[in-house]
Amino acid sequence: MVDDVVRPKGMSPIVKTVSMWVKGFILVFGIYIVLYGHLTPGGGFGGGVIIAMAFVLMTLCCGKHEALKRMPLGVAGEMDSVGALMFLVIALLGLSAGLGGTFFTNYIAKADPGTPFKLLSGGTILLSNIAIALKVATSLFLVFTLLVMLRVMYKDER
Amino acid sequence: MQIIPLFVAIPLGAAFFIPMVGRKNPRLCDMLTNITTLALFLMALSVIGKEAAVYWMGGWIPRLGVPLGINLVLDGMSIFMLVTISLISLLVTVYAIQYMDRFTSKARFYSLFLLMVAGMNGVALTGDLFNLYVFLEIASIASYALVAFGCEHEELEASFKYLVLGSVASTLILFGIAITYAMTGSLNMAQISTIIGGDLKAIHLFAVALFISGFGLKAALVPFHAWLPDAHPSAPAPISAMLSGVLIKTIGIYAMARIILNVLGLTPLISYIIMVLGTISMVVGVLLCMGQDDIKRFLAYSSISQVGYVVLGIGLGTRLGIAAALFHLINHAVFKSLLFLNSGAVEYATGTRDLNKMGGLREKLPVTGATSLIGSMSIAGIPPFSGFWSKLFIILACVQAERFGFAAWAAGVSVLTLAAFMRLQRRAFFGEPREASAAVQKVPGSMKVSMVGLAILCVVMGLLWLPQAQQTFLIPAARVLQEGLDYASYVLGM
Amino acid sequence: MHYALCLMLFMVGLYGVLVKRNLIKIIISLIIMESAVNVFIVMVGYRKDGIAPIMNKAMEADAFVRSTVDPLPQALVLTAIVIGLGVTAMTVAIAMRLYERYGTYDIKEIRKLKG
Amino acid sequence: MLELMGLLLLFMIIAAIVAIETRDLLAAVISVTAVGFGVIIAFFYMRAPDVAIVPIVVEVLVLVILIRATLRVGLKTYIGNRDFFGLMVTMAMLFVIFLAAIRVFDQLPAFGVPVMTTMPDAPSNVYIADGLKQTGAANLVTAVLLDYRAYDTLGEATVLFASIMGAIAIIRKKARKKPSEPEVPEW
Repeated sequence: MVDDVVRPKGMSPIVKTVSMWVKGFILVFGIYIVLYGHLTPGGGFGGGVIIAMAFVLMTLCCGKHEALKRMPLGVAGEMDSVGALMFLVIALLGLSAGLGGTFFTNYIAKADPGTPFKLLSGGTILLSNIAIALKVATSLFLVFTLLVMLRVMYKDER
Repeated sequence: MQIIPLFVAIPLGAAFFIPMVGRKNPRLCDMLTNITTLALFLMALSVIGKEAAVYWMGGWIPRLGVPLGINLVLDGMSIFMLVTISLISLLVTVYAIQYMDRFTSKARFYSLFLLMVAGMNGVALTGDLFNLYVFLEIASIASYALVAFGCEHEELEASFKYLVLGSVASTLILFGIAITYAMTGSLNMAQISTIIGGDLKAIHLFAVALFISGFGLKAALVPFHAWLPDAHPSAPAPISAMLSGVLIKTIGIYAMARIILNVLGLTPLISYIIMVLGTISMVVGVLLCMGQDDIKRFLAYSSISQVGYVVLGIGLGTRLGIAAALFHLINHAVFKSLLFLNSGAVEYATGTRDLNKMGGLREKLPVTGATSLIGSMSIAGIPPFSGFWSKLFIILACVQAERFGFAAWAAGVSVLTLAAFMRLQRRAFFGEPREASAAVQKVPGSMKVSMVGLAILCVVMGLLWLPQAQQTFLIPAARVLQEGLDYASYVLGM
Repeated sequence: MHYALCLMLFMVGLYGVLVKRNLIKIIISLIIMESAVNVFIVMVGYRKDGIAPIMNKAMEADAFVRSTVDPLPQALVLTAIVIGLGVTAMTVAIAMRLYERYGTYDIKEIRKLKG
Repeated sequence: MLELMGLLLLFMIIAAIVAIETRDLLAAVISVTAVGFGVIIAFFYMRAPDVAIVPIVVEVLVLVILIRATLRVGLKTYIGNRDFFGLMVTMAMLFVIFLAAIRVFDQLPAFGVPVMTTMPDAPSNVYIADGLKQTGAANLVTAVLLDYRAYDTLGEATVLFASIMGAIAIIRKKARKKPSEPEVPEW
């Protein structure tokens, strides 16, 4: 009974169908939180964990095979690195002389002071939010998959 | 000074990049990591002797004395730590090229290794309390994983113990930072030191107590040392060398010295407590080390003892005491790394770490035997090796400050260390060959290169105390700590 | 008073780490300690009857400055929470691996089984 | 209204004691999640919605992971304490620290008065006054996190990266090989 936390084949069709619908809403909500993180509560971390939750929901209701087909662990690992690298590159770009000359300069906002309360008003904050969301979402998905399904994976092989 | 953020950005970038490209190709990982550590070493050498420089992240230069962003401070002390870290990490990565062929997932090993280096560089450079906590956690988490890298029973168990005590330490440090913030409203070390101005109230002393216990746990000073004799021997040999050689010094001693001496101010009471902690570590460490049969456990206990010397010297608070302590810090980093790499080579060749099974290894492993003899003589304080000079000057500093009791303890522990290490040499490398010495594998070339390099350094390092070298390297570092709260004057430019 | 309660929560966690022998209980105690510190940091920045540090168009700048809570501790806590999650993930990974090896979460039995 | 916060903290302390002392591991895990949700309510109460969003999801994740770790067939749920003498010493030590700390805590600024109001040089004063103008972000927590203190955030992302790397390294199937063998895949 206890090993049913992650069933290989997933739960009943009703649960699957409902969560397929809900998953889309969660994803959209997460992306909204990320993009408007500099204006409303949220941001890269809040949005990233919400996006990760959509994948977790899929894993729980559809089983690990389905989830790993959509998001293989290798790809998730690569995206983890890509998110971290992207944030570092955003920071390093600020180091180049034309864009301010210091690590982590908010070069977009300084080059073009936008009007407040707009999507693009935060300069690099928006880009950083997206990079962090990518990083956090894949990281949490990996943590969940590794720690929750580890035993299932090992057991399958035995 | 555009180079300052690169000390952190380069290892971070390499750490993010290596798992993407190197999973199938271990040789590529070797190359990338060695290039990275070599670049860091050259960068560290290029900043020796420079004036203190402050780098404000994101261009948030303080206006009207209010620091908005995070600053990196490259002063004598930071340069000293950067050189130590990058020197050891360069030689250790050379060693790891062939040693780590015995483990799988080399790409992850190197990635975690570089994260640890980045974390230590970040701790050494930062001028912000919370940022120090963040980078301390990067270094710690990478080291927890590296201790368990072999995934065997004792490694997992040691890593769990290390992780739990390490997290308790981090939480205590974070609590201390929170209290400091609650009292001053700032996280910038320089601003905090101007606001407090050395006038420590009871609440500040509580924060100091939290910092001492937190960083004491990270540095494995004696009442808090329980994790070290398990964690350091369990790690793969290059990681043992890094942990004992630089990690406990950077995230333990350096961070503690920086916060207590430069930010909160050293009072006679705190100074006395730190010196007592150092002396207890010194004595207990060497006594526990005598009875060990496992060569790596032996070295781990001796690390506790040697770190005690450094803490004693820093606790004195005089220019000579601090300079001698820093001299001992870099010497200990060199010879303890060398001895751990030797023990790794012995384990590689014979397959055991038990001293009772070894004996007569000198003829079978000439390079390992000779370098290990040099390392042992250096740590035991035999002239003319570097360990002798640094211990001598710590004792002299105690005498100069009229702390004769502490000087006597330091001298006594030095004799005990000599006895312990001569016994180690006799059991492992001299004497009759025993069962493990029969079937000995060859030690690969890259491991030999790095051991010989460290052995040469053991001899040469004594030259650092010559007036010229002392003036450019050790004295600027010691001056930063000794001048204490003047730290704020050059960071904030006031 | 509030700070003292927060400290007490911290002490409960510390007690658990020092006294318990079960790996899961130790992990739980660590989580409690971290939560206590996080709450403490946010408490430092709280203003009585304050508002969240998020501006909107309708708000006047002066009124906002007078009534908002301190944004800096909140940013710190956000960082601290993610760090705590990372540490927890590592701890659980090691604990599960140990369980797989020994079939128990008891530290004492793990030590006995080492042999 | 400050009493509400006190009650919430009291609830969290009780839940924490239950979590640590209960004999059933599953109950312990659920109690610790109760502490976690107490923390979230405290964050909302203290006007920190940004901070509250993250732990909601993180708590759920921790709950699932810990339940996964505790729900095993035939798991002995009750494991006692360390020996009695050690327990007494620890209790006494913690009690002394607690008493010392309580007296010292009087010197902290009162709850409800942020430190930035008494310290004119605190950076927070600049953040709330000029944050929107200087960074273009209306959410000042994001402004601090990703502009003023973006370097911390890089560190934070790195911590997460390191812990994932570490977790993968720890639970990989095969850790040692012969030097001559080729690299083996992890999963």
